[in-house]
Amino acid sequence: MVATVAQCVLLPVLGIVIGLFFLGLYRKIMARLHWRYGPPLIQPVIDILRLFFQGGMSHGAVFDFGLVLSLAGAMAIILFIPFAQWCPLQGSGGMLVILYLMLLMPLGTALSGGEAANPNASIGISRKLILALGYEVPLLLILLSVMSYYSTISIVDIVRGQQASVWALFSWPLALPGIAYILILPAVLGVRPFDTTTAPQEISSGPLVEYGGKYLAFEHIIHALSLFLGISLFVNLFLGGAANPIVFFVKILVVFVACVCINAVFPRLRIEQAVSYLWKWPTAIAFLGLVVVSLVK
Amino acid sequence: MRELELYFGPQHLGMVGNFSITLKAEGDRVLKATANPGYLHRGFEKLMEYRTWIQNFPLVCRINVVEPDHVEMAYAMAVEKLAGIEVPERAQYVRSIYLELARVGSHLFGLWAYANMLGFDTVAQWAMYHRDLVLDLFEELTGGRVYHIYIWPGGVRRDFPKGFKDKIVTTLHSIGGCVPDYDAAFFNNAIFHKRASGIGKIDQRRARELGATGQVLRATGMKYDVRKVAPYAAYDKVEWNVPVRSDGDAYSRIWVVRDEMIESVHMIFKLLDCMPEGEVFNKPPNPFKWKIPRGEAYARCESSRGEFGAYVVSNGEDKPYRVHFRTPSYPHGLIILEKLLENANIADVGNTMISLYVVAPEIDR
Amino acid sequence: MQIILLTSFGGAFATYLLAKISSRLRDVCAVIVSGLLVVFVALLYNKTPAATLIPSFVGAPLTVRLNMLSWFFAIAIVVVGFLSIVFSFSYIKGKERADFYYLMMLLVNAGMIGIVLSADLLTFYIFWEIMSWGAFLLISYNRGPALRAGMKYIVMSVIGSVVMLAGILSLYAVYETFVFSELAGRIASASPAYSLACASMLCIAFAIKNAVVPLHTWLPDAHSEAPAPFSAVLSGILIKMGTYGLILVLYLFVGVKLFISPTYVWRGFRFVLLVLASITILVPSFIAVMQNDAKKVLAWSSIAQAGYIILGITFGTTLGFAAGMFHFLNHATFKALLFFGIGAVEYRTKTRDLNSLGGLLKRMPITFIAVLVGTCGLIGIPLTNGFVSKWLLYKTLILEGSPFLAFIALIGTWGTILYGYKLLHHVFLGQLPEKYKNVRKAPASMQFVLIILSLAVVVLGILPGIPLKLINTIAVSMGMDSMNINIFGIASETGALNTVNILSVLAAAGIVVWIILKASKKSTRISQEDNYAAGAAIPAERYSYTVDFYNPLYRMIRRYLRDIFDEFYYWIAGRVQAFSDMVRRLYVGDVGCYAMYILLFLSALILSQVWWRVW
Amino acid sequence: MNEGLKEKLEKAFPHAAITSMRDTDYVVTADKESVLSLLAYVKDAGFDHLTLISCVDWIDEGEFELVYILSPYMKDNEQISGNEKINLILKTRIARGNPAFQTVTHIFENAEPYERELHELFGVHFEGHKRLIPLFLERAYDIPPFRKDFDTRRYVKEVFDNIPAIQDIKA
Amino acid sequence: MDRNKIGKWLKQPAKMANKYSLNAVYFCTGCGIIEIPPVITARWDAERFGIIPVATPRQGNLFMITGYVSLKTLRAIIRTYEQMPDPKYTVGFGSCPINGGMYWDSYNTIKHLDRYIPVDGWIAGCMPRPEAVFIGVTHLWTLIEKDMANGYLRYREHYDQYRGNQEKLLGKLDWPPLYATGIAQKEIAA
Repeated sequence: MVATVAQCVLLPVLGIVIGLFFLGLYRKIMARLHWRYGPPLIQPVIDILRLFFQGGMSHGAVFDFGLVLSLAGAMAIILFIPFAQWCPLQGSGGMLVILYLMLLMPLGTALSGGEAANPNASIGISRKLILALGYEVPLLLILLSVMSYYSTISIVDIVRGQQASVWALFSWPLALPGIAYILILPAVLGVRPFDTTTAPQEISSGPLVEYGGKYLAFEHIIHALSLFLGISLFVNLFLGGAANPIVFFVKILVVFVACVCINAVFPRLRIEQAVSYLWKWPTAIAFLGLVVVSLVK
Repeated sequence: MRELELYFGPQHLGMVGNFSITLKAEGDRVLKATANPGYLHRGFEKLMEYRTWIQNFPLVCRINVVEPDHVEMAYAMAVEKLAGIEVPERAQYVRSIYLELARVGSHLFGLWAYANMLGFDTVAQWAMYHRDLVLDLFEELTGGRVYHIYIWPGGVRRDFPKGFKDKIVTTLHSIGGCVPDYDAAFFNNAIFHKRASGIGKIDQRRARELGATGQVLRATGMKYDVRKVAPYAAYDKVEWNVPVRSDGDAYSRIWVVRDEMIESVHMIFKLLDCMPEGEVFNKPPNPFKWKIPRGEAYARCESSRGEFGAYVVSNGEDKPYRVHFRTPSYPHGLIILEKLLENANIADVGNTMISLYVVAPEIDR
Repeated sequence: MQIILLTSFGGAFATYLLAKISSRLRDVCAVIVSGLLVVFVALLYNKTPAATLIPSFVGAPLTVRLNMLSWFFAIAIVVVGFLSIVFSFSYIKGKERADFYYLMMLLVNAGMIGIVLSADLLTFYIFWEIMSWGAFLLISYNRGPALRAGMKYIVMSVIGSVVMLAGILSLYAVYETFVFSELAGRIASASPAYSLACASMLCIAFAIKNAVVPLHTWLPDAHSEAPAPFSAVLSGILIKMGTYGLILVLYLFVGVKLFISPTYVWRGFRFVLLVLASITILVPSFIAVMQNDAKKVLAWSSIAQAGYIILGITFGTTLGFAAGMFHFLNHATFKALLFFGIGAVEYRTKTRDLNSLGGLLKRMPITFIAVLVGTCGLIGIPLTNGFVSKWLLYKTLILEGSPFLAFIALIGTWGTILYGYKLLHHVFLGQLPEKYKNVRKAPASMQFVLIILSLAVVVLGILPGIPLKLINTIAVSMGMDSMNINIFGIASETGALNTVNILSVLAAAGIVVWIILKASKKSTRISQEDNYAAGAAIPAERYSYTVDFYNPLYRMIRRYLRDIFDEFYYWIAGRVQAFSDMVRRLYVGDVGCYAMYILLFLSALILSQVWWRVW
Repeated sequence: MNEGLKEKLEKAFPHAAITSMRDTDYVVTADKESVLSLLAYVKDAGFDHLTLISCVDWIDEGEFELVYILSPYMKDNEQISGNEKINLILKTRIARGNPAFQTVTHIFENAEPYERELHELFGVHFEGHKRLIPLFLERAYDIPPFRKDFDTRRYVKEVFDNIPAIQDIKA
Repeated sequence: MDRNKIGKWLKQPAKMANKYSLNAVYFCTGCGIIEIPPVITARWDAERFGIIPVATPRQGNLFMITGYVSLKTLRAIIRTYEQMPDPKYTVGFGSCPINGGMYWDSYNTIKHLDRYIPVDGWIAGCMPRPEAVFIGVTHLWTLIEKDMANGYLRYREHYDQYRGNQEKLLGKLDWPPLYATGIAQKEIAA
């Protein structure tokens, strides 16, 4: 019991720390690819600290509530996704709860951005929801094939199943969904070329347009957490999770760095182009994967 | 039905320069776009009437921040025409080299802007770095990084310093060495092609009607370049090509820019090879007492955005009576942009604008 | 039980009579009647009385009975009925023909209670017709376009009734009884082909009422044109009478064992139903995304949600049945809530055009919260009841090896998210138009209804064990396996659900974040007009992104989402009209003629059934 | 063709005075009635690029001089005919008091912003122009600022120097 | 990070965070903007010091007025400045905002920027080189350290004067006053 509570407290903190580290690393790696030195690794922390000291402007109660909902949702999901062997809430609904809790992040931001009544934010939210629909199609196929293959809706069981044999990415019928997941991973994380949601040069950073001060700091933390969550979900589902935290950290780090390198060599897609890409090859591969899995089972 | 009115600029990350476009939109489709210039209006042409002929040089170069050199050139040519000053032959070569360097720098800046607009930071940063190398050359030659005030009526202020030729060659070689990288990362990038092709498409007939010049016109297939059709400086002394493409969309325009940059570099090498020795400056009389006979002149040159002209009227005083600049961004930014943005997507507004190479201070003056 | 029926029918007419005296008396009477019904039904919990209403009606007795299944439906009917009557107070005040409106509301209510109470097919059919025609009168209450919607509804409804009547009479001709329990016993021995034919006939009627694609076309118009309180009843309860009928047919007549048996015939039948249900989920969800009328969005959403219910019920496992039943209850709560909420907005602003509304959050906060809760339930956000039922559904679909159905259901949920947010954004968020600056809060009676239903959505979401226990009893009584239920969800080896964990985690995280938000430097409160507009003052009235909200998506999917069935039916209607025109040259066209055609058609059908006996 | 154009112009517009300043600049001075037909004529004759519309304020003579500068585009995509280097400067004078002139937007579409600019900076009204709304300026000026009688230095003194510096009350 | 800064971080986290996270609002007010891209890109890399451009005024705390300010731009500048959350710092970049620079006799550019919005620091030059920007930033750091970069407080304190000057030049502004001013209150009372 004490251990569970301790995990419940520690894991979100750990998630935020790792997420912020990722943000810093992201800026550093990008800087190196740009031929420059780059900011210090703790720059995101400094930024967030500064934003907390900056107050900010609120548009109303829902403006606050949406952000709280979003961040609370993000923090809650961490407890459902195994971090190595730690998964305090494994018996509370499994993957399906994760899928639905993941809705809280965009929905909270959308409520908050909607209250701000800025068309730039509304356009960003509309793009975010469309993009989410775009990647949900292959993503759901992928998740369903994994769940059908292991005949469980519990993510812990999936990890256990992989640790008993091989990583799902390298096992025969699940290799197809694994490849599809790799193809859509940048879209799930919302990094370039799929960062149409916040495209600062087009719609002034979209949903973030009215956020300043602590609200923007919250948004940064949510962004950090969503990076962490998206990657740990992938690692758990396809790279076999991990038996101890350090291995797990190394795995998510490797996946993240690969994503950043993709990020650096692409310009931003338009939203229709992004969705039509997502509905073409990744969906086809994921669909094939699901067909194969249901035939094999 | 509720209307949506969006402001693209002036305070907008996608806006290069202080310029604003008001968009009337329905959904993410632009119904009507209205260019809203004037954020940079200083009344140059009025101010010039209060200053002597030479005093105006520091002023005119501020008309186009990205490549002030072509403004200087146009004004100097007009003054030379009015006053009947001859320019030494070496000065013509120096001017050509200098203007081509400015063109390379300006195109690299444009590349930065375009890549940045598409969120392509990596290429944007490379381009800005390379532009800085070009600016270093200017700094050594003229002492100024951005505003050079190098071309004067009667030639250029000073000759190339010692070893400058080699420096130009090494710098340009080091930039040219990265062209394959640029091609692989940017110009041949599939996503860039997706984003840029078909955007802001204009056909040649329409481009002519609306007074387009520069790469907007050349991207529709016409080899119209003032350097070629009405040669000035030393442009008729060497062989060079006018790069064109035929589609007339943003993708073609950026490719024309790329080809032009490479062509400029080759031209600089050729000019450096056959540069004659001699004087570079026919000194005009005391600038503070210099009176130019009554008359008027129109001179034009090809800036990196298109045709740049200066119309100068003198009434025999030591100050110009009236100066009016014809800037390429003027028709591009005020008419063509508005026409191209009709029925465009909101995501493509900045894309279209930057592919037209609009520089706001040129419009406002 | 007779008291319930007496109260409901008698109350309806009593209200109508009292209305002639005073309108206040009418309101009070209506509330008392519907309130009494709630009490009566609640009192009958876990009792199984049976009675005969009329010993012999055209040769057969009209009987009623109550069991857990009917009680489950009945309590939903009376509660939503009661709330809709309360909501009607302010909504209908000052409109013409209000007396008639109340009469019909109560009559439809009574009809539905009769349906779930009836113990034989004849009674069922009689109450079914009362409900159908009452609904027709209410749908066309507003006249104008409503009349057209009502016509569309009644034409399809009559076709359904006729098909059902044919099925009933066929059954009677073969087995010589109308009573469910007797029929269920006898039909088990029938040939699969015959029972399949009867089941399909009845199912067509129920599918029309339940608006299963391709028989859904009456619903979008009818829902959007009906008065808001009735829309809530229509969507939440009335169309679910089809579901009730479906359960009767599939689980009582056919028998659950037979239904999910590996028999070739029934497997095919089940497969067809599952495919129809998944189409019903998928296509209307995305058609709803494209609507610009608030009630049309909800109407299409009703079709899609009915698809979830049918998917669960026809899937046939215990979890699937539980998911379907629970989702029925949930849909009755949150869809009624949404219709009431939008009705309140319509009542205050006199419009339901999404493109012209906006920013009402500041003016109607309670309504906003209600609609927010309703939308969350609709989407299935954890801690609302919609989540639990969908969770059950997905779980059984995945574990029983139907991932494609699960995929379609999940994608339908994404459609739900898109239109749910669109609804919230266009009505309550965004910029407040000038002409709604002075909109007042919803009236107290409306707010009461909204609060009750919002609470129901949340409470059922946090304590799903309450209805699930009930459903478990029903399932067991129908011969299905029992589920392992506790008050906070489901415990099982293959994936448990525990809402209290989710609640506590979310609440704790929320509180921590809220404290951080409030403890850090205080923020300045600014108005909507102080908005970033690239350095300019915002253009009043023109700084709102509402029109074509999902334009990029529309462009991609629009051409696939035409309502081809609607067009097809209109085409048929056109042909029929042309044919009647042709016929009219022979007959002098008057109403009697058409009545005669219908009679002829009916008798032909019945005769053919009676003649062949075994199909 | 150069000489041919001159002769043709002289034949078609006997009132227009045609001088060639240098070998590339032709100056045609016409009265204001024949400007529109002249523009249409030279457009057909190949000068289809309206480079610039300018205005000179000859305050001593009480006249505005409108200047249309035209040059030809290339006839086809590849070949340079030699004509392209010619600038045709077409000038006409209008009265300074209550200045008005016909718009040329129906002949050259790109004349629109130029005329807007001249309307704003010189106060020349162009009849038939569809969008004579402000282009650059934020403040309304009594005298359009580009006229010779508008003294910008005096204006600066009057307006900007009259804005007080912020006084620190506490100090 | 420097070791002896740790003490400062612990003592005055707000000040230090403000110093090392200057997010500049991207606004090309004049020709000075031409030197901003080099500053923030590979050659000079201002991100080393935490300086990055941000999209909207809400997100930033550093406002660089890059170059001369025409009347039309002044309106946008005031609007943008007022939308930034406190604390915010303004830096006048180039000679022109200081006293008009070479446009001292232009009828359309303002001459003294600090009469319309408060300015915390100036970077002189036409135009200042990228190195000068860094010197300006380090100077701003010193000012923040010594609590002298208090333009946003001055703006609040003398808001009626600022607003008066703005309205004197631009006529009526399209947005309501940011703070309740003495003048505004008097007007309401009258």
